[in-house]
Amino acid sequence: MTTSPLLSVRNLVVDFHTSEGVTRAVNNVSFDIPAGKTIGIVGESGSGKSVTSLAVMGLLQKPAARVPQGEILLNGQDVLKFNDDQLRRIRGNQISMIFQEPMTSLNPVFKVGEQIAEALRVHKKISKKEAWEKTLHLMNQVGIPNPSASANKYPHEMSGGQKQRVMIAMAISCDPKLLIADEPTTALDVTIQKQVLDLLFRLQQEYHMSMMFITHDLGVIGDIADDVVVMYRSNVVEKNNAKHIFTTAQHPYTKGLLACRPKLGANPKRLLTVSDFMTETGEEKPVSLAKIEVFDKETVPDKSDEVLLEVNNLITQFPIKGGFFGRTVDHFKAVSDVSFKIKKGKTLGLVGESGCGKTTLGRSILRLVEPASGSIIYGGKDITHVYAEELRLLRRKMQIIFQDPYSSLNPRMTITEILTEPLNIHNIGASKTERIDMARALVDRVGLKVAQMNRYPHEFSGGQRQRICIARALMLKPEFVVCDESVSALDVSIQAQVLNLLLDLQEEFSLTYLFISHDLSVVNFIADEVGVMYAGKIIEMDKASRIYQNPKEEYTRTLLSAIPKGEVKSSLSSLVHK
Amino acid sequence: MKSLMPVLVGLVLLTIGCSKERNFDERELHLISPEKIAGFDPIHGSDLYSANEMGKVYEGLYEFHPFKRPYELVPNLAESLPNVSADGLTYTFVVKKGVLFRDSPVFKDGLGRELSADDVLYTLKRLADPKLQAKGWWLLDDRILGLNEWREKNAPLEASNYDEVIEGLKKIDGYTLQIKLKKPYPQFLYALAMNYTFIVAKEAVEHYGKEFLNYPVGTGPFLLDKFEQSNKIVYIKNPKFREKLFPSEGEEGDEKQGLFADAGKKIPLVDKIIVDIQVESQPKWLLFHKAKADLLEIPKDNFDQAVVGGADLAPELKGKGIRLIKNPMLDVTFFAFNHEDPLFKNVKLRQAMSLAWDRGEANKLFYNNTAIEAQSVIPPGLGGYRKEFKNPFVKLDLELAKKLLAEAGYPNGKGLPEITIQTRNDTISRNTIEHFSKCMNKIGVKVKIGVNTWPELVNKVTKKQHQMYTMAWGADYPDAENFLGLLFCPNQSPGSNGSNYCNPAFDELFRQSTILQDTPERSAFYEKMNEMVALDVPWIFGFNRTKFYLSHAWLKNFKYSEYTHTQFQYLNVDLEVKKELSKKF
Amino acid sequence: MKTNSLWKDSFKQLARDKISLISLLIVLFYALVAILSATGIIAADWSKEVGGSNLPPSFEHFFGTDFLGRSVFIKLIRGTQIAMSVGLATSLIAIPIGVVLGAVAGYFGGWVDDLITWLYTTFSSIPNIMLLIAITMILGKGLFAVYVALGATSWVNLCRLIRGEVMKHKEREYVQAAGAIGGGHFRKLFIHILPNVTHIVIINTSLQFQVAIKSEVILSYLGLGVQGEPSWGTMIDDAKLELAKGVWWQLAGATLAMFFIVLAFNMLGDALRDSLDPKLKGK
Amino acid sequence: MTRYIIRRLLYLIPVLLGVSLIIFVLFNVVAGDPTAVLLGKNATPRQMQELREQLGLNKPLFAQYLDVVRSAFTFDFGRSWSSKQEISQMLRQGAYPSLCLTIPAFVISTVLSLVISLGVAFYRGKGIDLFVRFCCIAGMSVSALAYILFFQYFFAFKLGWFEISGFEFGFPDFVPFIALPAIIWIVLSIGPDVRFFRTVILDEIYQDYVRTARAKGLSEMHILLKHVLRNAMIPIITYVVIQIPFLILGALLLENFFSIPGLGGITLNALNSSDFPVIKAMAILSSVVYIVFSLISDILYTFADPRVKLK
Repeated sequence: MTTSPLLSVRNLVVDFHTSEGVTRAVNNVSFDIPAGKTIGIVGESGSGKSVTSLAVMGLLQKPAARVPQGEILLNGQDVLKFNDDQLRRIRGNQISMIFQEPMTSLNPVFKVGEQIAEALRVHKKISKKEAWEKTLHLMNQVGIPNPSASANKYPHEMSGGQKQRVMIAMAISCDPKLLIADEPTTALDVTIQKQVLDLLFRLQQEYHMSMMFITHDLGVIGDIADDVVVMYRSNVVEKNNAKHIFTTAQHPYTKGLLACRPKLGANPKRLLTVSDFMTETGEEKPVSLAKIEVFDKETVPDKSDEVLLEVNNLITQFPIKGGFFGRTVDHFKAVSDVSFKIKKGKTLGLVGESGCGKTTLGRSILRLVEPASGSIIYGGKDITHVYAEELRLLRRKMQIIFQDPYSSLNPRMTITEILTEPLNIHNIGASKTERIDMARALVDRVGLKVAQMNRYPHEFSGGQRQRICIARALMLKPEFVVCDESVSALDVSIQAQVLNLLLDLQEEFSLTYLFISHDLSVVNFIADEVGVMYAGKIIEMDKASRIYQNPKEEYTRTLLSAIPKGEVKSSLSSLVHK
Repeated sequence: MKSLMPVLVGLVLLTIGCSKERNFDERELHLISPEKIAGFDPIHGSDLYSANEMGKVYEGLYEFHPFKRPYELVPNLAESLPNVSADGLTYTFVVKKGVLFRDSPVFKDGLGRELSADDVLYTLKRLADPKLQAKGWWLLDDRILGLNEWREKNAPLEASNYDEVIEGLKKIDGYTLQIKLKKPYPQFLYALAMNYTFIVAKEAVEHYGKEFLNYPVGTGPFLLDKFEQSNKIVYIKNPKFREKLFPSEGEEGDEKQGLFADAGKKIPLVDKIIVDIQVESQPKWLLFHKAKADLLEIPKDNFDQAVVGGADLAPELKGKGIRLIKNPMLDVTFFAFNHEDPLFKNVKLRQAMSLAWDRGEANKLFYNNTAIEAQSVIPPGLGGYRKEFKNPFVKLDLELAKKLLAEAGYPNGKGLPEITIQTRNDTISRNTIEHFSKCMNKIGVKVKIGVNTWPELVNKVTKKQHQMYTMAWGADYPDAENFLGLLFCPNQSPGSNGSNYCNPAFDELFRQSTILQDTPERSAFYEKMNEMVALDVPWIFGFNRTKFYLSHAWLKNFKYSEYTHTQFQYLNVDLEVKKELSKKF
Repeated sequence: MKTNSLWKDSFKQLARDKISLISLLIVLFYALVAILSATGIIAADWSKEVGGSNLPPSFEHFFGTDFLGRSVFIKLIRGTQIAMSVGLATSLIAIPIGVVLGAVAGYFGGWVDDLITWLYTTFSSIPNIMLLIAITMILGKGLFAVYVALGATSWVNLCRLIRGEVMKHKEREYVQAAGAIGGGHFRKLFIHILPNVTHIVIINTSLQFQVAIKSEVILSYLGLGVQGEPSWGTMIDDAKLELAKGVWWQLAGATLAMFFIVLAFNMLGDALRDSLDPKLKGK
Repeated sequence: MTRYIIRRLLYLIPVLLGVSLIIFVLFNVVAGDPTAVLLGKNATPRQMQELREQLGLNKPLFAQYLDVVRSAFTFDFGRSWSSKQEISQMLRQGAYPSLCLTIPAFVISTVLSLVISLGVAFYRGKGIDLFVRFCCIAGMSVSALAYILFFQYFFAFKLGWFEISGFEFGFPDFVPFIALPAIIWIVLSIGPDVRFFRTVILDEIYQDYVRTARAKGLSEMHILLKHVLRNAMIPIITYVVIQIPFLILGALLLENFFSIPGLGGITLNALNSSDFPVIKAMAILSSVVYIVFSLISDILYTFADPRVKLK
């Protein structure tokens, strides 16, 4: 290369000093971002990718974060040596940034237009009026409909996708040379994710910016990145041209990342995970070919034709309060006339974007929310109106695994307490030791260390916590489990492990799943049958492969097209080729 | 935010620069009232301080001579002392001619009309009006012929009928009236010098209704100018005040004190009186020190600053021309037993407790050694008090106390329950009981304190819900009857005999004495009763206290009186001296 | 490997902070003094005359003597017992009421919530000081009345906080999970939610404790407080009169004694909030 | 909005009923017979009986409760027992001096605290922050009584900077009288205020939008004064507005010590003289004001926080 890169990170080290000691968040990281190029930084949470980007912006929290070594050269000048004033002048002007959470990243008490104009006024020294006009222009550019009206809205009056567009407009307002996007789509619905990605890509081209795109999901950047930097445990393990990464990944971790994402088409019986490619110590290990053999669920014969669960015309509604004394004036139908059946041992997948009623449906079936009308027939028995003891007994048969592994475990209870609680409630097991033994067996089964059972949830990682949740749900030996977005909050690499675990358990305990997710590719991988939910109704339901190959509804097609195509460029065989 | 800074600075400057200039042209009298004043309705003012304020705007038929001691009644609105029939039952009064009520819109043309005998009759009936529940009703209760019946009769009515003529209250002519009593009542004239019987105008009462208490319309030497209930009261001189002259005689030694310098002058002598209502003692003391008050009743807490060795004025104050005025009060403090409590039927226990109390120490701690140990109920200065009389149980004798306690059946306090003494919730009351408790501990008597607001204490006493309580009694009028009555059986709670003491022999003597006029014979009766009851220790007698005032040099003609309410018209301010001395403050 | 509950974590963090450690030691010291005094091991003879009336501080009597010749120092110790007992009793009254009402209101919502909200709105709309004075006055003065009055006024704030927090927690998935495994209302509320809002009780109590101590002083000053026993408030009340005589040591002693414990509780309260409140984690 | 306001005002009814109930229980049921107090030391039993009748204390309890409720809704509190004055008149007169003292003191202390806490937040974690925080807490740990006794003695008496006590109606006559008590008020309230404001501001400083603002290249001061303050104002408004009802009640101890004839003094006096009608009136008045101001604070909330809509 003849021209010097726009940004050059050299041997960067970032340490965090806390009362507990020093943790190294970024270890000796180096990479370049050439002008006009997009570089993707990929890694799981805690790998140091976000810290790197904050270091570039000079936004590290001092004095906790310290940089003992390295330089960050922006056009040859070391950003790390800048004083506050110099930093301020480059921020928003030469480098700008988009964050993961559009919900909290905008100031809730100012109109979005003002917030965009503010950046302009700070750096461009233009009049209020000019700034406003530019703002409207920018909003138009990022695809916000009716900019002049939208500019006067407050953040809470906009949807998540629009907010992220506002963030983008703000970021590009001063024609920055470098745009840092830190997981800009993770918090958004799949359909919106796609649009935002397209927008970023388009703007990057139009404005000839460089872009640093941070994500945990290699698939996301497949389309837009020129180069990819893979980070693992504070280190850069691989950097290369995007094409090379997808076709001829070198590092086992990268391979694992590529392999772990379920494909829309055929998948192996179990997803490959990072641990298939790499030992605990980071050594590469060979992958058996059997593991990548494509497996077609539909070839497996049904074990029985028995229908375990039948839902008929279910309606669940929430009151809308209004009027003078806050009476209920109307109802919002979260679940509106839904019917389906699940056969024993099978998995029904439910997809739909947030707010479509899929979660309420799941909870209604478990009677955690009271349905308004319709019937739920479980094992041939109408359970729509059972109460007290009967309902309690029902809980032994039907369980749920929630989305957020952080909030679904009581932080003040040890794992042992959490797992033995269901046994206590239902008086299972003769003694305390017997109950602990039962818990121990299950802990072992879900892949956790028995020795850790006296710990508290906050001492575990997200994936581990989700395993605990699964273990809790299985303590009562249920027949039917609702998995409510159970893998959505996890990094892709962890997601694969948990999905595999769920499948293993299904086989072992003959479980029936209702699997709720917004991610069609995940549902496709795990479910036998898929229902697409939209505005409280199931609009389409069929075998998974048929939905994928031959969607009938427009909405289903949108969902399908929103799935990142990154993985298309690679194939499993290429990964194990060596 | 920035615009607030100037405001802030301005406020501070204003504060510092805003201390007012003193007025040296007008004769202004600056006084302090240590209590809030409820208002100016004479029939409701039951405390000294309300009386003080009412006495500035209202007048009674009689007043106590400002300088003569022992206290002597002299005519005020009355022409002279009344004509009393031989049986002591019929009194004939003549009111002065030409006395005018102050100008007020309640009168025709707004001009104050002349005082008449009707006003006196109206005033007395008003005191008896069942609708008003006057605090002074006890003065006339069961005294005047027909008045109680009138009260009964009017109680169920919507409004009391003042037009009805009562047998005991009769008008003779425009200025003459006759009052008939049911039985002899030697203290009757005192009643006519008290604030309850200050003469009010019917027109004003009717015009102002319930607001009457804020609009006094009287004949007094001053006019109420401004009344802020919990802040200050301002009076100005009554320009139409009748011809009343400064007296020229008094007690021996008054002359020397220069009290008669204004003799013969028309009173009032000052143009304006400003009374600051000041409850806390620290500000009171500070106000006097900044010469913003001319006269100060020394707050107990500041006593040591003002008085050296319990007798003499601190040199620092002397240098500023400040004078110390001290005088024994007509009062007695006591720890009363509830005689209905079987425990205190035991006279030896009472005596033992009385002997165990270290009065000397209490006097030092609480009265700066200025109080006199009370031997019995009657304080010095009243007929019935005998200086030579010493109560054998008013002294500190722990040995005897222990002996008596053992004889009472409680050797070393064994078997005696803890005794609770009810008192007020101020600091001194609390400290007093703490000290008392310490003393009682020495003979093994356990004493606990019960703290009350004044109303609660009164309530407990009237309802007999106490074992012991402590209080002080001040003379309503200078007659020992007012003190002896405190132990008279029929006066039991809710009457004034809060200790519920009953002694038939004493009661018999009391009954006989009450119909006697102020004669040596009556004094002998009083003496006998006083000394007889002392040995029975119905209370643990406390002290006859001394009152201390500080006065600035420019305040003239102040002489201590138990009955200060008519005192203020005689005061004067020497502006020259004030101007001169003010530099020192 | 050692395991750490959130509590342990928080207390470890607390123990590392020197200021809060000192505060904690001060509180413990006062508590020790109070216990020793209450059991009669020290300061039992506070009413004994140890010297003349109103002696200034000396080596013999650290804070001098009062008007009855009693040692001010020993009275201060006795006063510590009163102050700490007031704080403790107030908490013992306020915590159960506040926690139970707040939790029930927040958890069940509906008319139960309306009723409890009404109750505490009513209480909070009457100024505390008035309620305090009125209750002590009517119950008859004394330590018991002070306990009741302070308890009756300080549950309100706790109740409001607990209610809000319980409302938040009841929507959390771990509570839903407890329902899904068959747990009833009682289990959800008392076994799952309450332990997760306990930090509010602790923080609030540590701050309320010093408010109680301060209130006791004001009440005693108004003549409504403790009787027949030396408390800091009555000592300040005494001092009001003695100050003019130059007797400053009762005021100084009581103010100092109060200063340190209130300071310690304030510091501790702040530190507890920093370490226990999950919202402030990661600052 | 109007609906919301009306509904909230209607909430006054149950709260007033509750306040009446508390007052009724405290004063009509638990407290003793007031007649002995009203008639003075020489009262006759007959007179007490008559008075009890006149005051309606012989009525059944429920009827007495209704009397309390009636006065709560009509604001007709009758006359004070001790001063015999019309209570509504007393309240009107007492409100002026109380407000003269509390409003300036309140405004100054709030503004001052806000400025200090912004400064402290700017230098968070640094020496000055620790120092100011310590001063606040230390200041809060001294008894209010100690401040009053000392300030009055030192500044008013020794140095003579201020009037010792008393009050004059009318501006600027009252200024020298309220200056010192106002300063004591400020000293007393600055500690807790700064502590609260600082916490609120720091809570905001760690929010994501502040990071966004920094990423935009705004200066730290600009972020603090515009973005952070505006958000912090939301809890601050509630905190500040909800104190206002208590301003109207005046400052009990201060008014008492400085002889300011305000409502605080009236209340204390009433409590000391068992003047139940006045205490009842004050309790009712305060709860009405409290509800009204909590409503006002909710309405202000909507201006400060666009996310809140009142229904």
